[in-house]
Amino acid sequence: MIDAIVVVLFVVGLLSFFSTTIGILRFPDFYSRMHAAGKGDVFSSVAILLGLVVYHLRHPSVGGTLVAIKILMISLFIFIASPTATHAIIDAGFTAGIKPWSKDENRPEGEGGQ
Amino acid sequence: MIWQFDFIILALALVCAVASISLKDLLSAAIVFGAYSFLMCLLWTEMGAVDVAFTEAAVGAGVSTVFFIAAVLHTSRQVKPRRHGRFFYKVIGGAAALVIGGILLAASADFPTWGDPASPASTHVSPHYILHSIPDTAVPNIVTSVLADYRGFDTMFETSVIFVAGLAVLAILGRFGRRQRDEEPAEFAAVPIAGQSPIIQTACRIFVPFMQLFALYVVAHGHHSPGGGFQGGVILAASFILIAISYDLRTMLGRLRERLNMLFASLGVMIYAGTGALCLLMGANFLDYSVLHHILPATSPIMARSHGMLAVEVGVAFTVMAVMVLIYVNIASHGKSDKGL
Amino acid sequence: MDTLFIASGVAILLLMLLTLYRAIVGPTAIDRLMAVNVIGTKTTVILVIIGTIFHWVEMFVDIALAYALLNFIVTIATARYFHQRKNLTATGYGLRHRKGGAEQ
Amino acid sequence: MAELFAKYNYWIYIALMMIGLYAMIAKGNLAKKIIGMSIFQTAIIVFYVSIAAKTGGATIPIIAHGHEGAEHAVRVIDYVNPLPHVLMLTAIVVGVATLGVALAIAMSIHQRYGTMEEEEILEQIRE
Amino acid sequence: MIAPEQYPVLIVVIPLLSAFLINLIGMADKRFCYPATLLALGGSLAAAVAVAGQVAAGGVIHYRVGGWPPPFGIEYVIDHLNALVLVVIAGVALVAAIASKCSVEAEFPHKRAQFYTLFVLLTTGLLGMTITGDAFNLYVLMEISALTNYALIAMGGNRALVGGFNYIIVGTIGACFYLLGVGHLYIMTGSLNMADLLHLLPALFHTKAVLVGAILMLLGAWIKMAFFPLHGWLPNAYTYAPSATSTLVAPLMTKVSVYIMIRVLFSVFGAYYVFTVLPVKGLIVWLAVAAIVGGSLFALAQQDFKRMLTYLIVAEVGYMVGGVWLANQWGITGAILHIINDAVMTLCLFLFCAIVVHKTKGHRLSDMRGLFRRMPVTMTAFAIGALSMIGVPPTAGFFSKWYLILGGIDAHQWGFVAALLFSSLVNAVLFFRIFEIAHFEPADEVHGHGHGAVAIDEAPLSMLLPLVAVAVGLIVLGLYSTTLVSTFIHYAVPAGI
Repeated sequence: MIDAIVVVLFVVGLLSFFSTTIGILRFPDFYSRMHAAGKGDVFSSVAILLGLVVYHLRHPSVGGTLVAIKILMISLFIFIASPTATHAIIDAGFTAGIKPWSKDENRPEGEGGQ
Repeated sequence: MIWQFDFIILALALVCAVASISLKDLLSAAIVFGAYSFLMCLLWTEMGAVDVAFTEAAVGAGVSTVFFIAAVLHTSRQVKPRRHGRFFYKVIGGAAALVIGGILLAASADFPTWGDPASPASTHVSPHYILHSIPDTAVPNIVTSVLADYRGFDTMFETSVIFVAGLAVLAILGRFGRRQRDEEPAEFAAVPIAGQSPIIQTACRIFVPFMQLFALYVVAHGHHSPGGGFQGGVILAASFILIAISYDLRTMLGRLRERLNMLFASLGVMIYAGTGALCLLMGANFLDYSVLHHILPATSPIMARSHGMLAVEVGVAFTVMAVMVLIYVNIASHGKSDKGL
Repeated sequence: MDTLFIASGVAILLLMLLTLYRAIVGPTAIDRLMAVNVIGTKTTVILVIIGTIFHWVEMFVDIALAYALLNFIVTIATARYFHQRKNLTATGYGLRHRKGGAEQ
Repeated sequence: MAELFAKYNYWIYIALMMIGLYAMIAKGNLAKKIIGMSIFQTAIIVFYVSIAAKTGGATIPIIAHGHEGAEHAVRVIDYVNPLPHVLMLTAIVVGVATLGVALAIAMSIHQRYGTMEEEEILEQIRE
Repeated sequence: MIAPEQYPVLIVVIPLLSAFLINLIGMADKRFCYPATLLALGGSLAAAVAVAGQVAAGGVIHYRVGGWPPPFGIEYVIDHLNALVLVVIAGVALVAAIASKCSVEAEFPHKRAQFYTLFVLLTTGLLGMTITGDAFNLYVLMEISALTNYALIAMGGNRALVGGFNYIIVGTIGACFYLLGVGHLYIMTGSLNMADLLHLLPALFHTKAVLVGAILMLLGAWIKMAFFPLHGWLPNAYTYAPSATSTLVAPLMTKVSVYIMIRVLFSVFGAYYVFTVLPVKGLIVWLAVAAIVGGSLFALAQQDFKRMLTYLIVAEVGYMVGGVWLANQWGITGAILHIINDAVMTLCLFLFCAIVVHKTKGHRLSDMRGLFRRMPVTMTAFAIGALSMIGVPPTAGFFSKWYLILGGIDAHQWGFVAALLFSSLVNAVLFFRIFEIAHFEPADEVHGHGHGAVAIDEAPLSMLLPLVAVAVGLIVLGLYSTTLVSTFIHYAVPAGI
């Protein structure tokens, strides 16, 4: 039962990381790629880490709980740090003057700058 | 070791190395080099070198890439494309790389296979450390006991290397003499604060206390888990660097004055060498901590070694923290220590 | 279970390879930064997975924790770079840059 | 399967080392030289850490007292070789120290000559 | 208070601890840095002399750092060879430190604390490299001395920065090659201790890995010592370094690297492997010939005095490397004796150079016009150094050259003998040209100080005294060189060749 939960969380995490990667590779401009990276990255990481938390709690013990708490802290930090980083990157891109892509505009990638 | 990971990570690292060498944009090269450092950390973890991986994690993610970005900020970002001129060097470089690579490849045929437990390296000296670490020093982390005790002398000089680096950066970039004439506050007042957005500052406010607490834990717990003076020191330095880049260099320098920093740098190595000299004064060989049980209350010679190592690790942490901050301040502000990256 | 961990580790590493494409090809430095940030987060995850495979994750979470704490410093530093130098691509070679640096 | 990769680590370290060495000599940009230097140094670390690895379920070099319950006698084969790790900790630290000093000198050169390209610096010196 | 058996470690620990103290003192008051430096180096010299006495009386000393037995801990081994080199390093560093006062105050008054700290740490690194019996410990100390060296050179600013940067790149390649070589030995034997390696390696002499290890370690040492085809970094780095730096670095850095080569060859691989198994003896002697001839010719082409000296260093490195690879008693004796003599001779010349820079603000040959009139004592001392470089009998330089020539004849390496004679000739031409400029050409009024060319305008005492002492030392070294050979060097030459 516990193993099943772990497997499900891992599969969810891997799938969302897969879609993140597809998004990072295939989306047309920086902002939409950032959209994929920002959400999918945090979600997939936290899903996998939660899977590991569950795995380490399968036999209740002091050591296992401590590890589980530490992994939870890691996911918490990722939960804070990664969106902050996303914000910082988008902010940087905006400051640097990347213009959002729009459909009718047909310019090549990355030439949104000055 | 996990060979499945090993295979992929090394291939990834190779790609990253080639990319960071060939990219024309230095900022991008620095960023890709950061990814290279992540992969190296994974590689070492996978091979069981947790302490090395920890150091690489702290150094690669915390300081070295930041140094690079700061340096790119103050210099030019573009590698100038050249049509002629370096042909000679390319030939020399290519030839040197091929020759050295060739002889190394020839030598690698004689190596024992990767991970062979019966290889000379794993059977000659290292079993002694594995078997005697607990009886000799009461420290479970063998890397710590070898680092700070069996080969503690190396580590003392390694700390000195760090100290030298800090001093060297200060001597090369630092602007001396001018600050006595211009009063510090006046110079500072002229520069407007250019902080990051409030979101980043808030995140930083959450993170910094955790990082500093965690760094202290890493230093103190180095006997029982991966970690120790270097790792803790670098994380501590990274916390100050985080303050500097999410607020301002001045905010950081307000928390950690430059003179205090320099004092810490000297003090750290002096704690290390002083511990050694104390052993010397008490009649034992240099860095033979076991003699310290005469002055430490209620300890056996074995525990005295353990405590001696802790003292030494604290010294290392002081120096590493101070010097990393020092290098960052000087590189980020081009030696002016007013505002930087 | 170890098979699952090794397999998912390999899967993450292979997906990292794809992400690395964005890190290497770009086109802009910020795209690379985004990709490297994703790689860094995944490094944290793989560290914990490796620890689990070694059956001794206590010793590996510290490294992962350090990564989780330190990973975004580079990102913020680069963002800061773009606040100070508002050029997206690496143009403006040499003296022009230097002058800009002196004025700041 | 694992036998197939018996020397794989050593080959890759040689490749990394060649990349680093080539960059240090052939590249004209000082920052590129510094990146090459770092790659060169990490290649050596890969070499040493590969020496330390042991197959057959060896774990990290921390004595497991009380770990997973059993207090058993320490067996050498259970732990990877700690000595190269110690040496490479030193090498990493030396690497970051050299990086700092090299960057500082490169920045001073840029401040003095306004460029990071070796050719242009040499041209200015010749004038 | 401290037992005599602890002296070996004091040689390194005294300057190391003092370096940090000097830095702290410098934060309080920069004026105390200079005396503190002298005290530290003096203490180190005293310990080195005491240890050399112990070695001369009682043979090889082993010192266990941390109290751990050798293959597990780090061991200091002081035999007849490094006892002597230690005294020379500590002595040269002390003299260079004494003479540095005026140059440092003139060139970087605000960075005095940093300068002296780095200076003492550089000396520590060199001493540690020399004294250690552990292959990896040597690498760490190599990095200390290298990093301090980069910084001290780059403090010269402008062109020194470029030279310093090149030096960083090349020096890192050298150190990394050495480290790789140690790695190859480690993977084959599992040990890092030199004595242990010497014991373990013979069984592995047929393997390619040991051969590659030897090549890499040699390459590392050669890059560090600027052996001829790898010398490109040295002239620029040393020429534009601040004069206080070059007085310390130029005499010691290359010589310590030569010492390391000898140490690696004889204490790690053993003379049998190096001279009998490796088929490169003749080749390296010819490389040395190329170094001597090339260095001398380049020196001949220079118009800048300091740059000329740097090329002479390249030629002198050829002497020593060639002497070692002559593979006989005379050659190796000559090479070791030349390490000492050359360190002192180079110190003499660079001290003179520092005085010239201090007095005339330049180091071109044309800056030396009329110096014999202005500074008779300085010029006399310089003349002794120059004669020693040429190899004129009562001075030290003659004796080591004599041994080297004997070795060359004994080994039938006529090319090496010819190169030695050629280089002496070139040195004679070079230095007599300088004497001519300094004696006959009138002082150049443009350089400020020389109103009335006849007025005696000697260098400050803190620079003059060391120079005179070194010049006297050269003659004393020459007179006592047979004693030196019979007390120390005789034991340092490996038996059975």
